[in-house]
Amino acid sequence: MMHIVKRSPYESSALSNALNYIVQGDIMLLTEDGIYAAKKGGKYESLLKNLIQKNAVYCLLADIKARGIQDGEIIENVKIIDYKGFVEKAIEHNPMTWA
Amino acid sequence: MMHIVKRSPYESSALSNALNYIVQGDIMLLTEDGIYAAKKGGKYESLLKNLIQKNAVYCLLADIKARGIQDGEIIENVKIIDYKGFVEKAIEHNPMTWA
Amino acid sequence: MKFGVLIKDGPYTHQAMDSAYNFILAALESGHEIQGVFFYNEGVCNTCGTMEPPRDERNIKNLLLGLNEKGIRLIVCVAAGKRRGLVSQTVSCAGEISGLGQLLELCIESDRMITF
Amino acid sequence: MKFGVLIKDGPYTHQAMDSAYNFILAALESGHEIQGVFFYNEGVCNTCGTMEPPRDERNIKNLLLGLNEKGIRLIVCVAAGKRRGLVSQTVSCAGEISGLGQLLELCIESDRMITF
Amino acid sequence: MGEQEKTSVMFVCRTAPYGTIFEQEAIEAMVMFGAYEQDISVAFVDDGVLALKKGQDPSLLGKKNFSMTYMILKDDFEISHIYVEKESLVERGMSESDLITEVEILDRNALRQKMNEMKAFLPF
Amino acid sequence: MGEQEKTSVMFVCRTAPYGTIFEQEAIEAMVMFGAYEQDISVAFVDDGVLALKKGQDPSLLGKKNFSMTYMILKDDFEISHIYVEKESLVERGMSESDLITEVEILDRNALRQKMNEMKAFLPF
Repeated sequence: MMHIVKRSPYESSALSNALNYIVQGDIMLLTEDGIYAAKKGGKYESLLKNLIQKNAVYCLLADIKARGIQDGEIIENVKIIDYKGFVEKAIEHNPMTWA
Repeated sequence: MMHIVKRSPYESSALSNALNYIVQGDIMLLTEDGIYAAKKGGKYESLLKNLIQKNAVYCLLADIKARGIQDGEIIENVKIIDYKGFVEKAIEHNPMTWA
Repeated sequence: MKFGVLIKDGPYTHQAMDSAYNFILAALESGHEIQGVFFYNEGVCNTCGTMEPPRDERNIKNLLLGLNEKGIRLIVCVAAGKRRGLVSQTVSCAGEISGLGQLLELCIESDRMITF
Repeated sequence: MKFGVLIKDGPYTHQAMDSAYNFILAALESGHEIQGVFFYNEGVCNTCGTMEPPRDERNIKNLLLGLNEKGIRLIVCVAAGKRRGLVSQTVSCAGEISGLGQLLELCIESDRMITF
Repeated sequence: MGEQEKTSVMFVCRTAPYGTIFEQEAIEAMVMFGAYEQDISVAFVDDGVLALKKGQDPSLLGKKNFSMTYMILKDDFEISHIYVEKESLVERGMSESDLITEVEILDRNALRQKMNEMKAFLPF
Repeated sequence: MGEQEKTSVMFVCRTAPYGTIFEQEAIEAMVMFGAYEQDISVAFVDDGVLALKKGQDPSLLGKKNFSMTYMILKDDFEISHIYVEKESLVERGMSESDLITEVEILDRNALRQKMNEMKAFLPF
């Protein structure tokens, strides 16, 4: 499964709800306001770092650029992809949107 | 001030954001999905009990009835009011909606 | 006491319009005035004139017509409305299209502003 | 690969329609098919034919017309639409009003369903 | 559908009732899907479990009580499974006896396993 | 307005930019309010502080960069005060140098004090 999180982790429980359902082999896509979870120095940094030990985490380029987040501000090993990458991941993994 | 919380505390940060701004003399109104914060046995019970030590907390009758919550399931000392009570409280205290 | 009301969410999807409606009725019953209701953000969609909800459900268009008949001004933000297709030919006859300045005037003229 | 797309949020207020649009363009560019786009909940409001956003902003009505010109079916749920005033006289010519069964058919006929 | 394989679709119901319309419009979809003889499951997780609470009475809000329809989903509309996530119930101080209809209560791991069998998710 | 007392209104900006339109439509209101010679404050708290981040470029989303307007709010549109809550910045790993314009950074207690002076709140 691909777990899609598009709400800010500071505002919504979507990220923590998605984490309840992520298992080995699953991936997570952070998009829209969900990308703030992947920002260095933020409240969710250690949580994301733990997640990356077990699951691949992707972040949508258009969304981080829109919000003024530079590539260097994204937590290491979170992979930055464009919409074509998003499409590829949605083929490889069945998507479920946690909002 | 009257701090109005209308989103579920399980889903939204509205309750915890409102708590950052409540001071002595302020009141809190739980309405719409915000009423779940006042349910006995739920995750927010001890948080609400602490809050009630210092601030009056109100819960809208129409919203608890809609959701099948009985009066007895509401945490002690949370006051249940109707829309007329809501209007009165909005006169006594300047309302701010935290969504 | 004069209340000003701001509505930010759309009809049916969120409870905001229903909560505001019940608040307004209670305020009127208690002898207070509603200086005006301003519809902003997705709230403008509450004033759509072509709603046809199922018959066994509340009809938000009719609820707003009822408020308007009581003399309450229902002000639809022109800019937020145009974005979402709420323009003179689609807004319910209860709604009055106007500018954002009306929101500030509501803040000035009301004793209390409340947001739903 | 055939994608089915479900859109639940309204235009401009949330990013859902924009994200879906960019996803759809990327899928087409990569040689995939879009079996259909189903508009439900507040998502039906994306198909409003009377939108007039500011000139310096994207026009979601035109974006949907563009998708429709590429042959993509844009299906507006009749029940969710009627509630919110999206009916035959207000839906953009890009949108096709139909029933909820079409959402299930989209699940059946698509290789992948994705919700925005 | 005869010999054709059925399509497995799971509604993932995650929101509280009445504050938003999502659970009501989800159930309207479930009812329509019943006629198509596919394999439709409904999973209540997170705030979605609150939609199943007994004793709902939204008349003071001027709203319709749609929760009665949950009781006839399986028999009248051929929904294959109604799953409820145990952890979400516990977190909200609820138990099986609070629920308006009979359901299959599963823990997260078990529900996650069911998800592997699904072709499509419809989150509400 | 001459001798009349000014009305104090505070925009309380609490949402991130681009995922929703709230901050953009809030700024459209701020700009219109400037002409009325009242006492308008803007407070950024919670995710609202993210709207002030430097370097926004929503062109890949096909959206307009509305953040530039924050820079001219005080001078061109006579907004009295732009407050930013310190704790919300810290929680998001941000500091004053991340912000697109000069603001008054206050802690929660100080910002709460300012709220006592307001006649009306407009939350976005």
